[in-house]
Amino acid sequence: MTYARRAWIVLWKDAVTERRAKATLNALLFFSLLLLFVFQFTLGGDRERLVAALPGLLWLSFVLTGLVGLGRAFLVERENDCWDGLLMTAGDKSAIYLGKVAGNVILMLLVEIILLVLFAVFFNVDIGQALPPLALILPLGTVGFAAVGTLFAAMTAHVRAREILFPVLLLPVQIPVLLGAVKATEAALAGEGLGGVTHWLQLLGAADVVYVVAGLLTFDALLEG
Amino acid sequence: MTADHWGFVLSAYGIAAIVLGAYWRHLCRRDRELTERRSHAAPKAAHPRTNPVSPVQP
Amino acid sequence: MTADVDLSGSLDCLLSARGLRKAYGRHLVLDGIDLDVRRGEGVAVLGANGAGKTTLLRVVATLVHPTGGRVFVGGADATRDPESARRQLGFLGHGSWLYEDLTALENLRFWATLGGHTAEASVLRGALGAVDLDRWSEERVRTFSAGMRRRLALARLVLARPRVLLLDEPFTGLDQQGAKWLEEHLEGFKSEGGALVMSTHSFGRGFGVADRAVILVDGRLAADVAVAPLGVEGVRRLYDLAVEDGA
Amino acid sequence: MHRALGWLAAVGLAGGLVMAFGVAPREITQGNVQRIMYLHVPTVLVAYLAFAVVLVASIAYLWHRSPAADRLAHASAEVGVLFTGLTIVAGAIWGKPTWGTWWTWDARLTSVAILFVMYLGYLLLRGMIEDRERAARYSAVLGIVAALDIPLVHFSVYWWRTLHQPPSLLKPGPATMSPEILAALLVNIVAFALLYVYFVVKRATILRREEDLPA
Repeated sequence: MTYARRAWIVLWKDAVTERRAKATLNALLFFSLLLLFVFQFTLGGDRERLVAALPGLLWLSFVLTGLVGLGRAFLVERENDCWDGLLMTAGDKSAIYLGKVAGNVILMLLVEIILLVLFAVFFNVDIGQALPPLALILPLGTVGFAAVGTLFAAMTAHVRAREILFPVLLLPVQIPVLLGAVKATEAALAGEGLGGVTHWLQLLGAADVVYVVAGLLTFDALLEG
Repeated sequence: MTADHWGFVLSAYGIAAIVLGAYWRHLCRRDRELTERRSHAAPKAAHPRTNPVSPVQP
Repeated sequence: MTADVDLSGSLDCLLSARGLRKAYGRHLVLDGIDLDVRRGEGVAVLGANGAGKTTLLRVVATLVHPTGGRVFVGGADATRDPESARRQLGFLGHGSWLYEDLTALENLRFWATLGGHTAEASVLRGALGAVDLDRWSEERVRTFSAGMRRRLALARLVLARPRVLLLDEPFTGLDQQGAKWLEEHLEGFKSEGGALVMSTHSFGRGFGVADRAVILVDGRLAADVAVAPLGVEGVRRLYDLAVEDGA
Repeated sequence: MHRALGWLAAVGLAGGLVMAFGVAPREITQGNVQRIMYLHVPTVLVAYLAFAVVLVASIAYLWHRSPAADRLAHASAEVGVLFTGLTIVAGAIWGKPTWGTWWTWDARLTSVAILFVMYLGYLLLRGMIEDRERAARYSAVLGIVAALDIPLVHFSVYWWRTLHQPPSLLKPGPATMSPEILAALLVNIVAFALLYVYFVVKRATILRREEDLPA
């Protein structure tokens, strides 16, 4: 039982710190609005083209905000010099990893829902019927993204050029999740339902399991600083 | 008769040969550098030194 | 170089290091350290800055992998099984390990739960009372002074009830009242049978806690003496001698 | 020991060339450009072998923390990236006459390109960390995650390129594999594998000697 409590307390700590400092959430919301304008200006006002590219744009903005959010996963540990404290606590360190991943997934899902609403409003796309399938696709994609993202955030926390290294390491590994998520979202937004994309969903599911298990097994080695 | 494109075939093998050869030369040069540096260090270590520098054997 | 370990004679020996070595790249920081600390004993680790005091504490605390040699905490081999060692160890480093945006009580609750200890409010408030921070239990640590942070960090340690306490220059930066208070708590910890290792480079406040002093020069223990017979002045002279011929 | 391995690899490669240009027949459908396959297929197979070795060595390092495993992972990753690069170059040169463009998002080429970027990142990470013990530990974790990612990359890229059922993973070149073609292919695969072993052994020894260099 203590494993779940220990994972929960890490999540609780990050949630309380985030609610008070509001650093990451505000940064991500502002960043999402910015993305919206950038897409609008760069891809031109032609609504048809934007709507056609919507699945790609959505997941591109999820990835970009994810990169900003996940890059800060261990920032609170570094700033408060608590890294050694985490290492010194007795017991399985993977509980810490699980708590961090859960925290990141919730944070990213929050931003993704807001982004989805913004996109729907600004590009006036009716996503009503796509919501149920998206409710499955978004978490599937986000868990895969956060599982590796949290691991690589811990890995690059102490490295000099982590701003470059983190995206460079994370993006290539995330290509399968990105492909699966965009393809599934395409089907959902086109209203075809998830019948035709079950193999993509299986891939996302498999990726989530593989990444989370790999993270749980290797997180100890990263925590040793 | 489909064209043979020998040019492409030879350039593919040529580039492969150049790249592999360059990597091989790089490894050999690095090897030689290390043997030279070891031979420099060796005579110095022959006579006793003040603070013993024990080579690190992990 | 590692002598085979006979643990029979030193059952009351809570902490022992055997042939401890640590190298960063080619720079050898610790070059074969043997140290035993018995139950109820306080050992001060003296040495110039950069002599390896902090590294020694961090290796013993299982925060850093030793390049060679072994550390035993309460009989458990810390290098092979760090988890069992960590259950008995408390470490107070330069960093205070406190989350600024959490309150004092929340910090204790986080560390207690993560360490698998009981985290009821009453127990936590008790620990805060012991370091007389109970008036600030709901205050955020961001507003705390250095002395208050040191006391909160110690409250966190006391909660885990370690058998061995490792402190990296605990008295620096403490005001008069804070230092006296810390000295009393460490004496109490020793009288209850805890083993204590404290690094310091000054002989002032708090040196009284040390029953033994070891002097670290160039990664080796140049001296390991009892404090009482020599007195603080004796140890200081010995220290000045050791540091000179080492340089 | 190196010398013998080196000569063995050289003989193997010479044999491979003879087979590729002498013994193997001129392929009916594609013409002689098909001979690039005797270079393209072996390098991609050896690249996968290299990354499999990185996976095993990384797991071994995390288990025993033995520096030898770390050096093997480092050497094998470096040679693996080299071979992946060659595969991409050979694939592109083969693509130009066959499809008219240097680069096509062909499923096989794309997944090899993704591997190239991933393991280039692995070498970048090693370069960024000074402390050798920490670099070994972090690279081991990345070596494992990257290797676990390879099957996912394969499936996702194949489904992404071919709309429906995923074709067989490694369908090299010509439909009919006459015995001579198969023989030429096998000899080249063995030759490149020998070259890989020779390079890894040589590179790992250099890494060990760099570690033992006195201050």
